[in-house]
Amino acid sequence: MSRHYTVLDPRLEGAKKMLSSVSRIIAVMSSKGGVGKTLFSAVFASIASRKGFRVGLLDLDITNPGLHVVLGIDPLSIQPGEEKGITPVSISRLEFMSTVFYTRDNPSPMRGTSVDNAIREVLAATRWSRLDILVVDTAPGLSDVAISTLEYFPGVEVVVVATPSRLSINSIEKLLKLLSEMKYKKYLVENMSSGNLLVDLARKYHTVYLGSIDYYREVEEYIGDIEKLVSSRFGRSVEEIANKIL
Amino acid sequence: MSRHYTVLDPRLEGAKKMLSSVSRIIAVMSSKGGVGKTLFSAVFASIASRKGFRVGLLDLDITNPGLHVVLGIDPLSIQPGEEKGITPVSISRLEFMSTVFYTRDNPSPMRGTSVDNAIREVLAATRWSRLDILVVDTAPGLSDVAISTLEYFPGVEVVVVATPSRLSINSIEKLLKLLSEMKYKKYLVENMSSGNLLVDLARKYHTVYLGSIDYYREVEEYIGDIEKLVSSRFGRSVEEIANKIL
Amino acid sequence: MHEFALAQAVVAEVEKIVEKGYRVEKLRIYLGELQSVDREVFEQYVSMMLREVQENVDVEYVDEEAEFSCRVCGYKWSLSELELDEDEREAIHFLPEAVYSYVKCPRCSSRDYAIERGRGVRISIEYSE
Amino acid sequence: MHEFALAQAVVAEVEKIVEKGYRVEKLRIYLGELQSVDREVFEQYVSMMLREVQENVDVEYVDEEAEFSCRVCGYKWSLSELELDEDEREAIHFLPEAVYSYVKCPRCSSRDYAIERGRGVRISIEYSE
Ligand SMILES: Nc1ncnc2c1ncn2[C@@H]1O[C@H](COP(=O)(O)OP(=O)(O)O)[C@@H](O)[C@H]1O
Ligand SMILES: Nc1ncnc2c1ncn2[C@@H]1O[C@H](COP(=O)(O)OP(=O)(O)O)[C@@H](O)[C@H]1O
Ligand SMILES: [Mg+2]
Ligand SMILES: [Mg+2]
Ligand SMILES: [Mg+2]
Ligand SMILES: [Mg+2]
Ligand code: NI
Ligand code: NI
Ligand SMILES: [Zn+2]
Ligand SMILES: [Zn+2]
Repeated sequence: MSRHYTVLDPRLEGAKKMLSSVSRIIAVMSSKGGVGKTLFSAVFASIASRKGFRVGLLDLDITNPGLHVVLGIDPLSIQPGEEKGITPVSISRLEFMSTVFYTRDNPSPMRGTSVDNAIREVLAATRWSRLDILVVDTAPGLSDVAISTLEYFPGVEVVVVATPSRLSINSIEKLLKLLSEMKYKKYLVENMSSGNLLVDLARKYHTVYLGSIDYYREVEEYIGDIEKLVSSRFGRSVEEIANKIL
Repeated sequence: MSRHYTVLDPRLEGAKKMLSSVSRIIAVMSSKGGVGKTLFSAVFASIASRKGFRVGLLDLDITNPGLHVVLGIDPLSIQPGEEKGITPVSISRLEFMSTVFYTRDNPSPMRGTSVDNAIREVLAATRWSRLDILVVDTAPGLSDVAISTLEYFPGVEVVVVATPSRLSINSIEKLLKLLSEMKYKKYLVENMSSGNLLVDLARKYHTVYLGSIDYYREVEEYIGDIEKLVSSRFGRSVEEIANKIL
Repeated sequence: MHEFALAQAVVAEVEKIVEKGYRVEKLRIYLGELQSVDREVFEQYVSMMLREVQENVDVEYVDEEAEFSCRVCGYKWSLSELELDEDEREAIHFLPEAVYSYVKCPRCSSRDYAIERGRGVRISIEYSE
Repeated sequence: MHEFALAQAVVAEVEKIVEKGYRVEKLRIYLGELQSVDREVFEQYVSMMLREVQENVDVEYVDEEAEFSCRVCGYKWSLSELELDEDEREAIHFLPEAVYSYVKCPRCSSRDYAIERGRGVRISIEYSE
């Protein structure tokens, strides 16, 4: 009889339990910042819920959360519930969770270890209902948020958002390389573009090209009003894209 | 006689030695991604060098470096030198340093601890000439790059770049709060904007408002050609801003 | 209670080991002071869920004091040195990293500090074949 | 040689302590295998610069083997298990973290691993009043 000893962080097993009620996980990623990840995540999730899917939306851009701004939520006036875990906030037919409910929209400077800890905590503690889809918004760069997202969500599919600018392409190409070597199911959305300029880039990395979204100046006034965003021209473009993967 | 024992990472002292040849350090920061930090850093540094200042340019967006793209440098065909340390690459009257010379434009996924290690290594190893100004480009978010930048550069001044979008403002406000409590000298540049919409935001956080840069569609074709960028409308806007702090 | 989720995570780890055919001899649960879980409630959930996984697990609870250390000035401090209001404590209960939004180094005011010990729930397990 | 910069950093730490009025009794320099500094050159720079700061510092060099551990599958490995070409070695010499651009876990191909030991240059100092 041999005896073993092991020290464990129980949260990753906890996360698996919690995520077992979710059928499909879609992470919206991009190593480049400001390409529209947050806007796309919020509108994509809302559109999916309007189509009858049960949808969750999770903000993992821990040091720079933005989904609550797009959704028009004041994190001081609303809080998640508690029922065998933390229960997400219900907003506009979505289950929404963000660490901003705890940082209360204060600055939240955290080194990577703490970012990763925060992600593990949220995944282990959040009790989603039975969901068809969980949409996860992430942070730019290829650091803790991106790495943990690709590791902790079983079977995650990745929607890469990119603009056709050279700076974005140079950056996105590295993310696509990484995703290829890890065999993730991946899609490309071209944003703030008036053409289909990234079709070849997608093909090069065996990525399903989902389409292109124009730059729409009216988007800015609708930030904070998700209903208006969904029914805007931006929303209609996202819907065409959503139809291809839902 | 009492005896003491200490374990040390010598690189922060090394960094101080190396940076002692630099008169002024300007970090270009923004918790929001895609607001123009990289483009501004490159063009601002080039303009300063054209005005006769001796200027260095350092890319600290370790997992998503972009300055080499703006400068049109192929990191495979050019490498820093070695002379009592690593000597930056000379390009277009600038001394330029980036970790991309070592990652060779491959994906460089790194958790925060490694990002911080890379920053310490670069600062301790890079031997700048006698410089009037070192311009430092940083990563979005409030994680390792931002935190280390604010700690490791003695007397650093911060140029915050922001767009007037609500998502950017919500984010930037937190950075400005942090900078205020830490008493950094700080400036605000409004980018991709046709007005002066962030004057009040700057005032609220005792930040010197430096001006606004329009969205110029031609910028995209000039990426990779720093001379053209400098003499473009974008460059002329940056020059007006530069004149206020140089 | 969100303690349920934390208990569930702990028991899930035990379950993983039991499912591989081992017998868990000892489960040590370290409760970090920073998160301040409701110990009584937590213990109840753990023993309730543990029963479904394996009979007679020897569980030991260990309270772990929180310790912070500043990366800028080196100062070390404990939770008792901080004045947190009710709302802040509650936020930190749910997300210990929320501490970075409310607490600065008591000596140099930096927010760049490490939570060295006593953050949240962690465990060690002894098991045999 | 970029070894000069690394030596300069080490001696700067010694200098800081000497300037505070202490006497440095022992300087231990750990040389991480991953960065593979040119030991001979490095030693020369250190002793040359050290002389300006304090006479007769007892310096000991300790080679530290590199060890990696995978955060996904737990596998641990050493440098000898890797096949790096000349260019990659040189890049890693200048920036040990460049390893993340060239090396994956030999067992599960993950790039999420820690450099547990033997990264670069670190030191310990014993000093007295
Ligand atoms: N198709 C679009 N048309 C107009 N504005 C857009 C569009 N996509 C994104 N934006 C705007 O661009 C900025 C960056 O978008 P965001 O979703 O915050 O990007 P990320 O999350 O990738 O950093 C925001 O101000 C957003 O409102
Ligand atoms: N004033 C401007 N006019 C037009 N395009 C701009 C302007 N400023 C930035 N851009 C473009 O916006 C994108 C984001 O800029 P970038 O410098 O990469 O931002 P960051 O470094 O903050 O992520 C790039 O494609 C860049 O070329
Ligand atoms: Mg975002
Ligand atoms: Mg940038
Ligand atoms: Mg409560
Ligand atoms: Mg060489
Ligand atoms: Ni609770
Ligand atoms: Ni060398
Ligand atoms: Zn301190
Ligand atoms: Zn592995």
